[in-house]
Amino acid sequence: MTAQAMLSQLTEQFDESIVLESSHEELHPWVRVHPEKIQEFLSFVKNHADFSFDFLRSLAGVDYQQYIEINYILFSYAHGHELIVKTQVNIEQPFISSVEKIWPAANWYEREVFDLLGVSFKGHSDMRRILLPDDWEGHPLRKNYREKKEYRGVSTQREYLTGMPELPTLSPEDAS
Amino acid sequence: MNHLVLAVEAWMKALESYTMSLSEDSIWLPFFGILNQVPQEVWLAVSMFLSASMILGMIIAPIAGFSTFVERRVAGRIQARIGCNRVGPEGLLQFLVDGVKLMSKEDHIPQGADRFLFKLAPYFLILGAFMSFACLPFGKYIVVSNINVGILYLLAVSSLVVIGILLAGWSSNNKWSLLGAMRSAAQIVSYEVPLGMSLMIPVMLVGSLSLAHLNRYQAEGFSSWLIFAAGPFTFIAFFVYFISALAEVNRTPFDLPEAESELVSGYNTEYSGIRWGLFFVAEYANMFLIGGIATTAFLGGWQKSVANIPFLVFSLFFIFFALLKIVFYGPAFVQSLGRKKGVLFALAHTKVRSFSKPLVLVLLFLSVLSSVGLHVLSDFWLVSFFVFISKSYFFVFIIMWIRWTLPRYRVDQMMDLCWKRFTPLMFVCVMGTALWMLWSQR
Amino acid sequence: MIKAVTHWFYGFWTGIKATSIGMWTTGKHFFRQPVTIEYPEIQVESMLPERYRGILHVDMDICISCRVCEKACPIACIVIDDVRGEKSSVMSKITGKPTPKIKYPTRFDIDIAKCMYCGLCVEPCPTGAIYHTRRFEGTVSNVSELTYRFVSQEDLTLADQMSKELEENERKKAEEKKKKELEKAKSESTNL
Amino acid sequence: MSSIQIQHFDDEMEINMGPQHPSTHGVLRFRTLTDGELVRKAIPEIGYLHRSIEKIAEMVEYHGFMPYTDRVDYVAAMTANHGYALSVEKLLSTEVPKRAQYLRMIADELCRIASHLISVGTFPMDLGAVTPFVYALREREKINDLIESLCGARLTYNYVRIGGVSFDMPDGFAQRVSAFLDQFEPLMNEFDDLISSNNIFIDRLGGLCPISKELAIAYGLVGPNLRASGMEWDLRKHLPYAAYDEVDFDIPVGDGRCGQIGDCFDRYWVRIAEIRESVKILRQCLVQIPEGEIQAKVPKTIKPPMGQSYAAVEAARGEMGYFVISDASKNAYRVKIRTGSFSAMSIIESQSKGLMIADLVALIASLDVVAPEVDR
Repeated sequence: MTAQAMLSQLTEQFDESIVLESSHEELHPWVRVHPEKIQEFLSFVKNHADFSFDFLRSLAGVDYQQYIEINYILFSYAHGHELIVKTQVNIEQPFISSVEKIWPAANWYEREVFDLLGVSFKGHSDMRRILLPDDWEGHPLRKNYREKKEYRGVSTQREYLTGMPELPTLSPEDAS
Repeated sequence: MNHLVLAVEAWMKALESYTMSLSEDSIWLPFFGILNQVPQEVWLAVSMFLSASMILGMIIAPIAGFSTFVERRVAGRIQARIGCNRVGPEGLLQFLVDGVKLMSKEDHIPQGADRFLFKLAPYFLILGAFMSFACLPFGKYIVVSNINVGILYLLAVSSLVVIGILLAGWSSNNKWSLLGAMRSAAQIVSYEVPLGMSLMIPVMLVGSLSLAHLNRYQAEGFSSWLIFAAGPFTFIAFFVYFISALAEVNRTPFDLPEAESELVSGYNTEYSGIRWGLFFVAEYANMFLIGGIATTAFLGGWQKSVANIPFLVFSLFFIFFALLKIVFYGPAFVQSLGRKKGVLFALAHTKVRSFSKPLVLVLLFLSVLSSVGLHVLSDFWLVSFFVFISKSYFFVFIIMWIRWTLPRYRVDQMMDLCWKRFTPLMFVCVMGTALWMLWSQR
Repeated sequence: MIKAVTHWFYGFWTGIKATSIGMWTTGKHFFRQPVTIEYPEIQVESMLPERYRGILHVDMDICISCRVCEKACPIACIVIDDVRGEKSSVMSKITGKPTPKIKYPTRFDIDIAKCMYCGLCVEPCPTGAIYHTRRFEGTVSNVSELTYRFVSQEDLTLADQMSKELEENERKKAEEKKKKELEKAKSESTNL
Repeated sequence: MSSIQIQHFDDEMEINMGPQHPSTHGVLRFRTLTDGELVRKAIPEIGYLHRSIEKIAEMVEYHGFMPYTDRVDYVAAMTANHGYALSVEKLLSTEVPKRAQYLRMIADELCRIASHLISVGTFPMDLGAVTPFVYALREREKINDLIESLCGARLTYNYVRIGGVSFDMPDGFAQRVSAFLDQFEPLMNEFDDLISSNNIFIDRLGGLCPISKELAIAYGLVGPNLRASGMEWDLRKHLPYAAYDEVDFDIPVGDGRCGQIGDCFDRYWVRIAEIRESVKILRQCLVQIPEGEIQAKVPKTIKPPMGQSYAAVEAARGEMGYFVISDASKNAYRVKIRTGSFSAMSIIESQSKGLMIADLVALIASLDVVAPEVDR
């Protein structure tokens, strides 16, 4: 089922308010969906016969400074085609409904996005940090994240070890 | 017991004659006077203590320590690596150095531990292991105390080990060791049943519990060995004995109490230093005990028989190999001493060149020759002692070989194997031997 | 009932068979030579392949201080300071042709403790000055000793001497230029 | 450490299979609530090996990020390099020369064998048999030496470059690899004898927490764990990349030979069968490798056009995908790395109810979870 046919069927299935934009020229066909309608859209896409995206490959959160974009990278074992579903979440109160009911794999993916990007998922069974310690301030994958000099009395800077003059490490300021 | 009494009487007579020969005014007279008044029972006790400590100190402790080195070399050879060969010629002194290292290490007692029980636990294991050597007949006249309830005494004493492990597990205030202790309690208690029954069969055939009688029954060469006495039943009994003895001593495939991969190290997790070393001396002493009982009860103890020759060849080959290495080690050691870097450096860096194939064949031929010679001589008490040691050490080697091959049972599978497989099988064997004895008497 | 009994005996049979196969395979190893080598006695460095990426070394006399390795290193553990000097040419190990050298390094430090031996600095180097040796034993008592400083005293004196030469040439060139302008100005004023 | 309070029953014991535990491969931690031996709940705690590789990707150039992909899965680093290179090449739409594709395949398959040897070696060690682990490592050392002569490093190769590979085959490499493969197969059968025919193993692993095909797909299990559950899916066969479509090999699928489909023994057996498949692939690659140069024309500092690309590679622990988003600058805007162990780890919590501790250890070993891939 070519990307174009899939997208066209999706756009007429859902009206303008849900499927905001889609494109199939790029490397991967993608669809942008309204944040409130994400659960309904994804359960349709998973259960519908000629889509049957039964494999949630990955759930990548990206911080575009004005908003945080969440990409659901889907794949269907039956038909062998793929689709990326995008939603944009406001950066001040990053809330979105969880898809753990649709794919249990999303349980840990969402916890990781919550941990590293600060987007909390409503309806998630066990919403807490997965990688960083619970009392860690800040979310590392945000573009404006600056690492603190020390955590609980242990310095996070390497140079204090060698007593070397401050080597020109690539700090985040001049990287972005 | 009688040869001890004879020795004590001879000693007292010699004492008296010596005091008579002393001149009147010699200063030693009062001292010897008192010595003569000492009653015979006290001398008997002293001689028994001397023979017991001589057997334990001279034979069991070195064998237990030495088998730590042998285990590491056997493991190395099985796993295509070298094993410890640095300390002394081919690493023969490794167990002494280990002992010194363990003594110099701090034996730390965890904070929440029950201090008294924590210190007491290893001694129960040592007690259980060493006491059971009292009734084992090592050679013609070499036995500590030839009691007539040998097998009963062995079974009773070997259950002391369980108390030691439970104490260790409980007192070190660590969840993992508690789990290990509970597992070992279940394991050892449940394997007492097949072990006891499998030892019942030789007792039934011979008619007496004493190990000396077991030995005398198997005196006429290897056809009279108890393993073949009642056909298939004793044969199966031997193997069931061997496997359940493995479980008694927590060796793979039953090393659940100190299962490294699950319980970190089971009951001896919190132990360190020589206190931890005691656990392992006890374990290796127990391994040698299994070999000893197996040979005495089923394979003709130290009695002379043609079938002893393969066991003799096996141990003599390794003894000659080690002797040759020591011979080559001397000059190499002196030469590396010449490098003026101290004894320890020389000890560690003396390299004895490895032997070529023909030399190993010559050694093998030599050991076959000398084992046939020993067989002819084996009425002599020292040779019978060597026959017993090499036969039981062969089983220690088999136990080590099993350890590095088989995985570990799960707790419920191990219990299932004991109660559903071994115990019914032993019922069949005991019934079988009884019928066999009835049928052969007619 | 019969099936249970046969299964019961079958259990013994599989047990014996499995243990014997296992013991047989490990038993074979008693007669095979061990494969391990005793490291401190046997010199391992000669056994390593020639592409082995060991501790870095910089050959200062053919380094043209182009700082490509400093940019290529993802962890920025190479720090170079250099000073402009008189043009000279060095033989490049890679291309075999002489390459011009205009800058002279006064400081070339590699923090071997941070280096992850990825080899990204060795690839772009035009003259093959920085390369991986086959040395891997780098134990030191203090971490700061692991910052290797490759600029030696002669390199420093060479750098000073070359920079002085450069200043003289520039002063000379500047004077000639001034003289030429004077003559040009005189010649214009004369033919005015 | 976790903020929520787990309600405790009276006779329940909370054991900490902590970061330092002999059977969690690497620094993983399980807070197991057990009633004696029976595990009531095993809560995995991860993050002890989190190096925020995805954050480093945003601060380092495209070329410079390659050595970091080794560290995502240092047990089979070659496939990690390969995945990242494929994803960036998709963005740059560069055509990798045929010889480079074959070199990448040879290195990948060697690495897959080495990684499976680690997984298949540590599995029996967790069940108590130490010797198979040493035999497996003896073979892995030979592979390490081969790859060391190819690219210079034993564990973190940094061999693949965007658009090709960094070194060509050293002379005599093909003979050495085929010589290794010839002596490897009898030793592999010997290794397998120690385990597959051993009834203690079969008793302990047969029928231990079988994972059905639907559950595996729902939890996003990939690679050998998915194939053991009966799902015939292998990226090398169904979405071929590099030159995998010119090589024929078949995909071992779990068939419940010692219990049910998808149990721990199947996961072990699938890996053993895959090692034999990789040997077959390697033999064909060594024969079919064409001549030609090994690196496509790629600018010194890569500035790919705006866009996103997701490329997946069949790593030793299943599909490893790189979702690279570029904003036409010399650093990637965002790189999301999808690994097999992360999803395999998420299934342990639901599967561990009612197991014994010894079985929990067997389950973790059968899923072949390694800490660097889980925490990244």
